[in-house]
Amino acid sequence: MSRRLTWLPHPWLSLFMLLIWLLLVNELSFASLLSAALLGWLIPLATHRFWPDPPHLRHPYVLLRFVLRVLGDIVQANFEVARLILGRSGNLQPAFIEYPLELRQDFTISLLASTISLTPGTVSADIDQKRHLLLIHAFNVADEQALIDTIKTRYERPLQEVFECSTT
Amino acid sequence: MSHLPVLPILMPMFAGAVLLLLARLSMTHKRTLSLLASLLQLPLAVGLLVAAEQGINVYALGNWMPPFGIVLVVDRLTALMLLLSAVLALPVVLYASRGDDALGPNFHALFQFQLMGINGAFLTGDLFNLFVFFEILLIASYALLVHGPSGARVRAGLHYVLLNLLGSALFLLALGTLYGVTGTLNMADMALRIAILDDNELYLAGAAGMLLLVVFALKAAVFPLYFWLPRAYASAAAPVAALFAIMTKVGIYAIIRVFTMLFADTSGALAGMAQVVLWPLALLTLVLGALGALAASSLPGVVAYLVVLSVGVLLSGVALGSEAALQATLYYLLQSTWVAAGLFLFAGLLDRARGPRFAARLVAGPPLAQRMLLGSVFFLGAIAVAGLPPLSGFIGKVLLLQAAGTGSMAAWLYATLLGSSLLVIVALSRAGSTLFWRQAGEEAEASGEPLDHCRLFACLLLLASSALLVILAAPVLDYLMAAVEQLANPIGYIDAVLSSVPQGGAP
Amino acid sequence: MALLFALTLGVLTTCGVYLILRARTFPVVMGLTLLGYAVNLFLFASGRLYTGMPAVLGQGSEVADPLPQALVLTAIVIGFAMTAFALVLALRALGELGSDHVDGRRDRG
Amino acid sequence: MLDYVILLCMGIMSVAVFLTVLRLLRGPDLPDRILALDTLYINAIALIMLLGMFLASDLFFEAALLIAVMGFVGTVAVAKHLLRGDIIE
Amino acid sequence: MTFDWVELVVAALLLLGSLFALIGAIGLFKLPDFYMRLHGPTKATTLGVGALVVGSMVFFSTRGDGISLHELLITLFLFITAPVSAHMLAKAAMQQRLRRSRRTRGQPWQQ
Amino acid sequence: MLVLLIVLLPLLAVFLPVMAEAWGRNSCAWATALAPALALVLLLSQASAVLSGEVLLAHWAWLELLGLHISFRLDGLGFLFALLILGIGLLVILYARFYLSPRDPMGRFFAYLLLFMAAMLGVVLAENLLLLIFFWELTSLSSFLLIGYWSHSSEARKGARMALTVTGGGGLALLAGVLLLGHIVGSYQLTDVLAAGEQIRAHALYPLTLVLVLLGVFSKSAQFPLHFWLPHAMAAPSPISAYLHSATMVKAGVFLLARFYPALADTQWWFVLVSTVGLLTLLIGAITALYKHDLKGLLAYSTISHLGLITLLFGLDTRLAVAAALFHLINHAIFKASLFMLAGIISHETGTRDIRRLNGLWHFMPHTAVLTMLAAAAMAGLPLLNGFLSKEMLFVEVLAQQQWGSFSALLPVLVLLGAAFSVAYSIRLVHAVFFDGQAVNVPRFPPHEPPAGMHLPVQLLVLLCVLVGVFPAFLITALLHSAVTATLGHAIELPTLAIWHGFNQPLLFSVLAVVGGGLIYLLRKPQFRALGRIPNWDAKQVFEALVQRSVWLAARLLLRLESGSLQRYMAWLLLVAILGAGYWLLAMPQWRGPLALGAVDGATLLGALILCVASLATVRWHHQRLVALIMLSVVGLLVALAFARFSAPDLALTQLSVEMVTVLLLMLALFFLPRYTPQESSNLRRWRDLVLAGLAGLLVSVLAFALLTRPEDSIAGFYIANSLTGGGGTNVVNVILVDFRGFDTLGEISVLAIAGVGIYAMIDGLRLHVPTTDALGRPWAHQAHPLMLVNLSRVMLPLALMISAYIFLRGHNLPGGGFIAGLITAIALILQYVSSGEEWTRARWRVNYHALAASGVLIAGITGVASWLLGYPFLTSTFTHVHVPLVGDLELASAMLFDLGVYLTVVGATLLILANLGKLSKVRDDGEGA
Ligand code: NA
Ligand code: NA
Repeated sequence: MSRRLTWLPHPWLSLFMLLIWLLLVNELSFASLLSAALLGWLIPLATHRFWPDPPHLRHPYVLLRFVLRVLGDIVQANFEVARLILGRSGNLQPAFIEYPLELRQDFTISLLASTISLTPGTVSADIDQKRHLLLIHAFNVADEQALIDTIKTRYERPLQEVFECSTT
Repeated sequence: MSHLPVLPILMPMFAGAVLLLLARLSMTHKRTLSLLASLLQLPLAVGLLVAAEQGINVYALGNWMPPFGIVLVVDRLTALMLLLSAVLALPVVLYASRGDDALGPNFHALFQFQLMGINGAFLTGDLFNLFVFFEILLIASYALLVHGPSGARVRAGLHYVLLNLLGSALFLLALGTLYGVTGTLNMADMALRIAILDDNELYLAGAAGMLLLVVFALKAAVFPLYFWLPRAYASAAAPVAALFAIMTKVGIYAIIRVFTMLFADTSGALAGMAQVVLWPLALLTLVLGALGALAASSLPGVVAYLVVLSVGVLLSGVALGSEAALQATLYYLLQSTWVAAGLFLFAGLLDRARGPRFAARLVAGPPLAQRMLLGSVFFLGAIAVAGLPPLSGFIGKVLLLQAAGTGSMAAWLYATLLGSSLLVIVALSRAGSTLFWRQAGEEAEASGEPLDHCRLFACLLLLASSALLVILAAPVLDYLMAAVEQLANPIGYIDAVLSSVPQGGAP
Repeated sequence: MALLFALTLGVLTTCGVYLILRARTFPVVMGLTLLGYAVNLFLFASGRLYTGMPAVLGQGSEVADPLPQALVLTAIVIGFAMTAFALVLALRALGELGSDHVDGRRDRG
Repeated sequence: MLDYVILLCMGIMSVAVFLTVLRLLRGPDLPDRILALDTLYINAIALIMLLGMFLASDLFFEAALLIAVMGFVGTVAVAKHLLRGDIIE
Repeated sequence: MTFDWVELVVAALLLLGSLFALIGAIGLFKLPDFYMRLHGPTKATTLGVGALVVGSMVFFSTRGDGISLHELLITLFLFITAPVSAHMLAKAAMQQRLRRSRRTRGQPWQQ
Repeated sequence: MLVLLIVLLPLLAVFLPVMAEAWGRNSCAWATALAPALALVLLLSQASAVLSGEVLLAHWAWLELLGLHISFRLDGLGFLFALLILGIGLLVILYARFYLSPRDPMGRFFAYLLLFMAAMLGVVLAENLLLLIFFWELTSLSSFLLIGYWSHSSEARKGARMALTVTGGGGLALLAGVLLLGHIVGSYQLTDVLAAGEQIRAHALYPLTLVLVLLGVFSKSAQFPLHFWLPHAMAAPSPISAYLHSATMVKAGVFLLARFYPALADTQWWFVLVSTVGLLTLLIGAITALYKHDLKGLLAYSTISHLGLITLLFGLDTRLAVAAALFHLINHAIFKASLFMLAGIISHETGTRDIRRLNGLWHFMPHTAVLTMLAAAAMAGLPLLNGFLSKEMLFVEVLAQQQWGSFSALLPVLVLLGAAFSVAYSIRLVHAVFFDGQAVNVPRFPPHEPPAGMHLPVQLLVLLCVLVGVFPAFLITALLHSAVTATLGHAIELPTLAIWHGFNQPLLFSVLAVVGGGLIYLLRKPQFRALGRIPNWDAKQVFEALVQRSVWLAARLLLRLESGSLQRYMAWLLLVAILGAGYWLLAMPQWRGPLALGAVDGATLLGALILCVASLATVRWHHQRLVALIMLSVVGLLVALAFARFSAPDLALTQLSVEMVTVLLLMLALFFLPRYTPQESSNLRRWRDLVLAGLAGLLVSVLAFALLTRPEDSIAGFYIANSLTGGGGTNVVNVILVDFRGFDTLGEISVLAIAGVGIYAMIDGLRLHVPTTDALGRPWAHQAHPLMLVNLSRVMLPLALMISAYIFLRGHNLPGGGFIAGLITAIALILQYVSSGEEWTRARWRVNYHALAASGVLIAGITGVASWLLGYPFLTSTFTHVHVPLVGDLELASAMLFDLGVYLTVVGATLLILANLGKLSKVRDDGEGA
């Protein structure tokens, strides 16, 4: 656990906060930028002790691409689930699926689980860190392995690339 | 300008906050600070008393003029009540500082906040602000009531707290109605506006007035709303119970203040609405207080019922309504508060002297090391509280009976007041002879603490007030008459409040 | 609207009061919370009801009565403090008296 | 035109709220009710935003934001309570 | 007539959002077991509120008081929190050993 | 001044004996005697003036309003009584010096005695009636202490309490009577009252006044049926019996008869009441006395009888009867005091007071025997002794009275019977004790004569009996004359007091009495046997039983009222509120005001419905607490929405945050509390509650409806107009909170801080059982901190803080402010506690919440005080606009600082409450931290 006390403990977080502030005040002026910078610096400083091992953002660009992909998936799958919900529920094939995790860092695992939950049709129901398993409840799944593969390629690998050193 | 009026609120507030801020301070330092803050209340109260002689002192907080801002108003009655609390507080802190304050954390901070609430309730001229100060004094009293470990305390505290929470809800209902009808919160302004309401609105205000009366009556502990009090007071730690002696008086003060101003003669059909209701209830309270004192099984229990009784006496005076009756009420209020507090402290003293096995229960106890001394102090307190000569209770009682005149109300008052006095004499002589004359068998070993002279001194300070009130009766009664005349003439108060002008330029 | 508001307050009050009259601390505290909602809404309504005119200057020509709002805000916070106290006191009673009965009565058996 | 659309949307949301409340009342289990409550929070956000647009007022944004925060905290706390009893360990 | 065009977009977004919220509620109401009901709101409302948020952004940004993006924060918040809520609820359900639809394959975990 | 001194001297000297006790018993007695001796000298120095009919007044105005003044009068009546009080008092002091055993604390005894003496003097010398009451009650109190002097004895304690109850109660009646007198006359000065006799007797309140005064008189003078306390007061040491219960205190009652004679007497009421009670007392006392086996009991009943005699004489309501009464009063004081002292000597020397164990003491105590015989003879009314003279006068008056109509002849016969019994018990006193066999039963054998100091006062008194009996005219006439004059208010011709008036009817009666008494005594054995069969009910036991019964009844009544049931207390409170407010609402001509009801839109209707349904659901499921809690949060959410709907965004924000904190709190508590509420209330109670709740709901509905349909006319306009110019903010609600009514807010954050402190104090040391399974009996999940929750809630912290800062900073101008910001901060931190645990969070967030809350209050307070520096009242706000280059206009308002105080308090107090409550589960049942 690194407990550096630097003047800028989490630069990415600070940037993030700066953006948030600008969103909050809903205006872009020198004054708001100044206060955004101030708070973006102060708040991470004040809360850095709550981040014992911050995630290291390695490839911001990959992250951006990942986010856009997830957003697209959300929209697309939403319609699909909507159709399922409105249709006859007797034909649905729900399932609990154990997904083998390759990720090892807590934060990244959480991100993956979130992503899975955000994309329609799947919910991360539980995480087993010892066995490196993620329990997923799928709304309607015919082929479990296909789902696992999709998640692996579309979400887990990119996340690994962004935040963790590739273990392979 | 003089900031005197706001100090009785600010001083305990700052003291309380500093006591919290410096929580790691040694107990000695905390005690010193608390004692100092309480001591300072005295010159402050005297100063305000002197100032009140010059006229009504209005302090507009934030320099916002009434009816828009909150005002503190010091008339003679308020100054008197402040003195009442200041004189009460000092001995109680002194007593508590001898060990009772260490039974739980933050006693002194809570105590100071409690004073803040009490003084604020006396000072404020704004109805919602009165609510706020009621809440301050209540929350502090909740905490103080359960100060120190005891199952009985918690049980009584639960009742006290939950009932008062319901009471607070009723207060807000009343406030909402009054604001909805009159569109103001300043009491002086509200009085003017109530006077010009149409029938429908007037009766709405009447409903709100009744709710207020119920809330104040709950604080004042009137039948059938006093049931929580005996257990609560009897189980509280001695200094807490002593401080609580003033709590019922806050309710009575509020009744006097609100109903002599908002629902005065100018309020048409509402004039005298409280008095009609209070009269039978006050008499019932009086009688039940006396019966309770007779039936109680411990000294704090007896004193707690005597507090109930005093409420009955005071409210019967309020219900009589005449200037003489109010004067008698105020005199009785002073003495009954201090004496009851003194007796609560005494009960604590005795509790310690007799040890945990016997405590202050009314059973034969172990031989007391200082039996004569303790017995004499009790005797004094008993005389004072039973209204026997030569102490102040007697004067208060006679004043009230005289004020009752000779009508049917007088007949009721004579019968109940004197009959209750007899019951009290029986109760106190029973208590006294059991506590100081009877002794448990040889096997009863003395397990009590030696007498603490500082505690005794605190207790005597309060009881001595009864004698002082007799010696100074003439000037005190003069002052009270002036205070009552001020009350009887709400226009003077209203004028003083509404004609206040901003300080300096525009803020 | 006046009638609807008044009736709703009535129901809210009735429910709160009924719970206040229960024998266990938890329902009583819930009842006080419900009653608190009713009372706060009532106090709020003493400034009458306005639609779409918050008491913020520069947003419209007319604004709602801000005073009851300020009072309710104070009342909400005080109510919270009181509820919290009552609740912890109930816990203390549970600890010292071994029961969550409002009278500290021990459960049979 | 937009006003009517907003009103229509509010109507749709009302139906959603109604269904959610039915689930809330029906349960049958605690997680169902909590889920319904969570959904109610989300629906409330939607309604508040619609109201803001209907009144063309920006003053409702904070309320919506806060509902999002509070809904989350509430749901998590109740779920934790079900899981462990003790929400602060 | 750009204004009308904007109104049209806003209207479409609002309707989309509301309908998805409704669908979520329908799912919540009619699906047979808890785990399946869990999918309804946590999915549909993300898009539901998401669409509303975008609608609102467009709505306020075209009012002349400058661009309004702060509604985005609501969606951001929901995206961060909704998976956690669902996760916690799922765990709670598993701890409570809620009944699940007979068609469900696989097993929930012991808590 | 001098009269005042007479009263004041013993009073001031009260502490002398206590202080002198250290120097030995003699010094103590001397110190005690000093003040009465001085007072006696002062009194005698005025003798010539008083005896010549002068009335000395001393007046200091005190409480004009009350009518209470320090006002004394010394006239013949007062002089007579003061003389008795001081004279016999000095003898008693001498006697007591030798009577008290070394074990008895003498200083205390004499102190009480002096106190009593002063009180007695006050009673007889008071000119102001309220002052008289003052001293009257003081005699009751001091006699309580004296009777209970031997407090180890149960007899003494009970006797003291009974005496206090009866005489104190009588004092209260007297007080009422005096107040009525004062009301009738308009003054409490005796001079005025006595002069207003006609007015008083003509007043409608006269009968009531008389009865009340007489109650005081009869209780103090032990008249039937209030006589029962006196025999039990005999538990007191003998000097006290001699002093209080024969010479002085019991005479206070008859003193009042004399004092009020001109004001109250001379009516049929007076005659019937006073003479009947007197006669009954005379008879009952005399007859009972004979059968008492206790020496002092016999004397006590004899005293009752003689007091009855005096009362009877006052009741006969003739001037000569009054003279006779006063004369007998003097005589009785002298012989009865000596007899009590003798009784004390006998019991002191023999160790018993039981007449049946005392026999043949003549051989051992001849001196005592002679004294006793003389005093008893005086009591029996034998010639050459003082008792004879006054009894003769009694017979004269009794035979002369005609007011009883055809029953008038009965009176002399009854009085004769009483006189005969008086003779009989006097004989018994002498014969049974000093003769009648050998002294074989006495506990202390052989008995001796007492020390001379104990005999001396008796000798002096007995000598007086003889002297008065032989030379009445020389010794007593002047004194009696002045006393009678003072009593009646005018001088009368007294009959010559002489030993021999020739053979007449009264003499015949005297002879008959002596003969009859002898016969009664001779025939005593069968009487005793007959009496032995009658169950002997002891007044003390009856009184005790009465008190016990009253206590029991009071306790039962109170137990019914104060049942200790909160549900009933709550119901009372609600009922009173509903009745009170309902009364005025029902009186309203019209609930509905002039305004239109206003249209209802669908969403609002749905909201209202859900609000109602959710609150009903809370009630419906209140037995399943968690379900109810969920329903409650629905209500909270809808309330927040209602605020938003009706233009109160600040309230909506506050409500949302507070509701969340409340739910967290309830859940924290629910962990320890039972998860289900048992079904306890009976159907009846549920219905009662439902009715009460329904009525309460109706009340609120009607109030709200009445308000909402009426136009508003409020001070709100001022705030809206001045918010920006005066308070520097556009969010009027916030400006009210931090500026216009900032004082409320200061109070409110104080409440929050106090609540935090109080809760902390309650949690401190609390041990609770920690449940190990959930409501369904299943073990808890093993994972305490789910990974996702931990990681994502960390993201929430800075985000929430950001929002918090935003809400805080904009609050003055837009919805928000310190409160809401504080709550958001607190909730964000609590989320850390929830997700990662208490220890984890505490390790990263070392803040003393006490100090945080306190500093908030301090900052807000200091901000307020700062305005003093500028000469403005507390909390006067100020704001200014600063132009910062590039940034633009910046508003700096003191209100912001105040709001910061609010923010800190809210954060501090909320966390103080929640975090500490969270910690509670760490304290295991056995007291070990987990
Ligand atoms: Na004998
Ligand atoms: Na915990």
